Amino acid sequence: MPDIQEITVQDLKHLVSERAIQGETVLLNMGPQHPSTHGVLRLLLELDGETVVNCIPDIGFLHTGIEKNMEAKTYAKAEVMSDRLDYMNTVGNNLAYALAVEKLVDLDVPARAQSIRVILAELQRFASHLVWLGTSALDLAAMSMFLYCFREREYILDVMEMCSGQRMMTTYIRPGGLWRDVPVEFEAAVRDILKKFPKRIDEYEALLTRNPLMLDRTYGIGKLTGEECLNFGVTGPMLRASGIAWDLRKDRPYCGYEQYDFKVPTRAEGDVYARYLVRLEEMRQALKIVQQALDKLPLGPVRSQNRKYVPPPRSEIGVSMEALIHHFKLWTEGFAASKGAIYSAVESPRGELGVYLESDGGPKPYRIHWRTPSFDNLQSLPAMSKGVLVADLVAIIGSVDIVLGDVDR
Amino acid sequence: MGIEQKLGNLGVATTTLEQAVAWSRTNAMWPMLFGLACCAIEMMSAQAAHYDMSRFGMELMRPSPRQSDLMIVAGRVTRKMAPVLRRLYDQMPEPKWVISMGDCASCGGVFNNYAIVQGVDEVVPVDVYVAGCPPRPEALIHGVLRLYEKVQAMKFAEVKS
Amino acid sequence: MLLEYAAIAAFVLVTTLIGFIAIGLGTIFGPKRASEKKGMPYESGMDPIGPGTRRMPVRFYLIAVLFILFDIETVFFLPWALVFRQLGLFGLVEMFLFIAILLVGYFYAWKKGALEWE
Amino acid sequence: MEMKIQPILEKLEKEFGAAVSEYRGDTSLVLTGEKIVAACQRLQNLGFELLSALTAVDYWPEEKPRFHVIYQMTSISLNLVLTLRVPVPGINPSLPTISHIYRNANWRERELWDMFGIKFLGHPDLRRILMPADWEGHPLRKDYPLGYEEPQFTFNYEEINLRKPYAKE
Repeated sequence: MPDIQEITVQDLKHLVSERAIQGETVLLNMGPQHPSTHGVLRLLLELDGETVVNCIPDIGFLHTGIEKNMEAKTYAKAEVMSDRLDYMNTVGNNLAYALAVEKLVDLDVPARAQSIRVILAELQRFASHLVWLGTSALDLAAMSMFLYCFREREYILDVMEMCSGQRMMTTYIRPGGLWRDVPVEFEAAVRDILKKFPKRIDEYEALLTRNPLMLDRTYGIGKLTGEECLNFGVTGPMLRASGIAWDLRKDRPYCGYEQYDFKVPTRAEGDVYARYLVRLEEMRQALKIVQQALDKLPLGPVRSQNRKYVPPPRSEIGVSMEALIHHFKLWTEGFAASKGAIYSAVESPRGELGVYLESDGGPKPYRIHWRTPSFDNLQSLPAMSKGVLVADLVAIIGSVDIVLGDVDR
Repeated sequence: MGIEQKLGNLGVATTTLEQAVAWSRTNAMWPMLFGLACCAIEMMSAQAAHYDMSRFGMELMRPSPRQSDLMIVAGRVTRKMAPVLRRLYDQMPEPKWVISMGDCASCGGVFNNYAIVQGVDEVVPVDVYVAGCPPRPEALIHGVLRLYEKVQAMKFAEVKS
Repeated sequence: MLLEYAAIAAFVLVTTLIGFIAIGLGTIFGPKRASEKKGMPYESGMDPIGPGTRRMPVRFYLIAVLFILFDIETVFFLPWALVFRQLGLFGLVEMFLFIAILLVGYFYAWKKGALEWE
Repeated sequence: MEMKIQPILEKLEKEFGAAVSEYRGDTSLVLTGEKIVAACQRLQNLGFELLSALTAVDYWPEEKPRFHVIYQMTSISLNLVLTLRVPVPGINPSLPTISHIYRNANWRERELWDMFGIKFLGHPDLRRILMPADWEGHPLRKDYPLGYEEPQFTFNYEEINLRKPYAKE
């Protein structure tokens, strides 16, 4: 490993402004190991005292080469990697991958599986917003929020563990439906959550929304207009906080989202406070969706009957020969997808999570590219942080809600 | 410690001193705030109220290596992050330990490719490996307790000067 | 009169003693394994850029001076609180006068914008 | 194929000689490298405000158009999605940059340079973004090895232990 490279200001000449070269401004690393960068993000800050003159993000410290690794695995095995991309929204990643494969091979999904997928995706959105609220309030010195939010998150992780046996990396949503049906106590647990959580969100609102400290630190800081957002490719709550109501669940519905009525919260200011309000409102809407999906949960199979692509349930293998053959073929060689390329996008808690999937007719994805929202949302950080105090930069990073597994893939 | 080399083995004197030192080390071992990927979220859950790692002396996650005794490598270590990890390990004051949390840190885990260091023991010497992807908070706390056993079993004579 | 001062002297003596013992034991008996990498300034894992001693903007100095000013003001409260009973009304009025003068200074600094960062 | 996209496709076909193709409901246009900047400018005026994704595919054994660079466009006002594909030759692949039209293309083009070695002419700051600065080779190319290391099981524990570079103190 290269030991200590002496970096002088000269070899960063083309990045930093003139004043840095004369030594007027200070070059400081808000580096990969920093409490407020929410992961291994390195920001090279050019500081004039406390004000940020220029902020140059340097990413790649968590680049895991997932896209290359997925090309070496069959469709069923590659899905395990999709959990590790955006580790705050693991169910959402599985959903994006499953929808992409289903679109590629034109696979049908039973109604019950679609409703359960919506329930789990919205619960995961709630959990992801909880971690965002906990950590970004922690950055603004509201220590108790972190403990409250993680207390609520445990309920959701219990539900995930109940369904799939794993708290975070569930891989529960498979192409063609679900791994297996939800256990009996699933509905009671989710009803319990639906009863408890609205009051908890009111608690957070009471703590933070009218809190003068929070208002001083977040109101009017890190402003982005709608056009700037779109030009930077920013999607998700940040875009909706700048006044553009673009939500894939509403505008390009998937998985049966058009049956549920929910509001897409938008604000006009586009600053850190507006993003806070939009995400908080989204948490409430997520509960509304889960409520409606749970009330109308249809009965029936959770896996498509199309044996060419979906392995048969284990009970059938002992009985029918075809099931055994399908089971054997699908788990050893995997199914061969037809030649072609598709792009399918899902609304993750951070924005548009798209999968570009190309297949050359073989059992392995020929090329899979994950359009991850945090990668583009982070590009707007330098524009937002011009002339801002370092303390406000911390609040802005919190409001962008980046997850480094999402950024670096 | 300096005294270890001078004292060597004085029977009952050093054993009581060893127990005192071990008691002080295991009841206030501050981990470094060093979360890389998914295991960091489970580490945060372990630190939060429900599993509460502070019951075992890990009250604070110190962001700077200067004030931390334990480095929990929580997540996958990439080729670009390895020199940074080594630098942080070097900058930690002397009695320091490393827990490699999760399969990605222990052996590269699911990712066997060009970007991931296959096991963090190529970068820093590791004391305890915690398995799981991500390991449950209880598994991490079990790993911490195993580390405490290792710290308590340390004799002065063995400490190199 | 001397007795009270003896109490304060003992208090000061014991606190400095504890401070020195705590740090002294560490430096005497602790192992010194300094290495060139350990001595590097910590910059969240990366190499620091440019020289260590860099020109600090004057605003930091301004904030430091303001802090010292009002910190010493609070130090004067301590002896006043000790002899509060004996001084009676005179002590009270005197102290409020003292605070008023410093408040004038505070408002002056505030309105001149010394507290703002820009 | 949504009907609203029909007029836009005609305009583009006429103006840039693009070949339209459709697969599973996604419409995609194949363009040549020179026309991509004008096409993006045109699309942005037509209402495609968001460049959703910018990626590439490496058809390695085929040398002539070895890479396909894919521009995934989304229109929020018209609620439409369109894909542009640009074939790029294998020997020093390069394309004009569109980071002045869509600013999020800046990092995405840097990522394509880092992962595929496709140069983008006129890009303000074309450096490696994901890999370490001194990394050789472009990992996402098909001829770049996956970097698979033999995992350590019990039967081959000793041999691997010899050549595994454990960190000394």
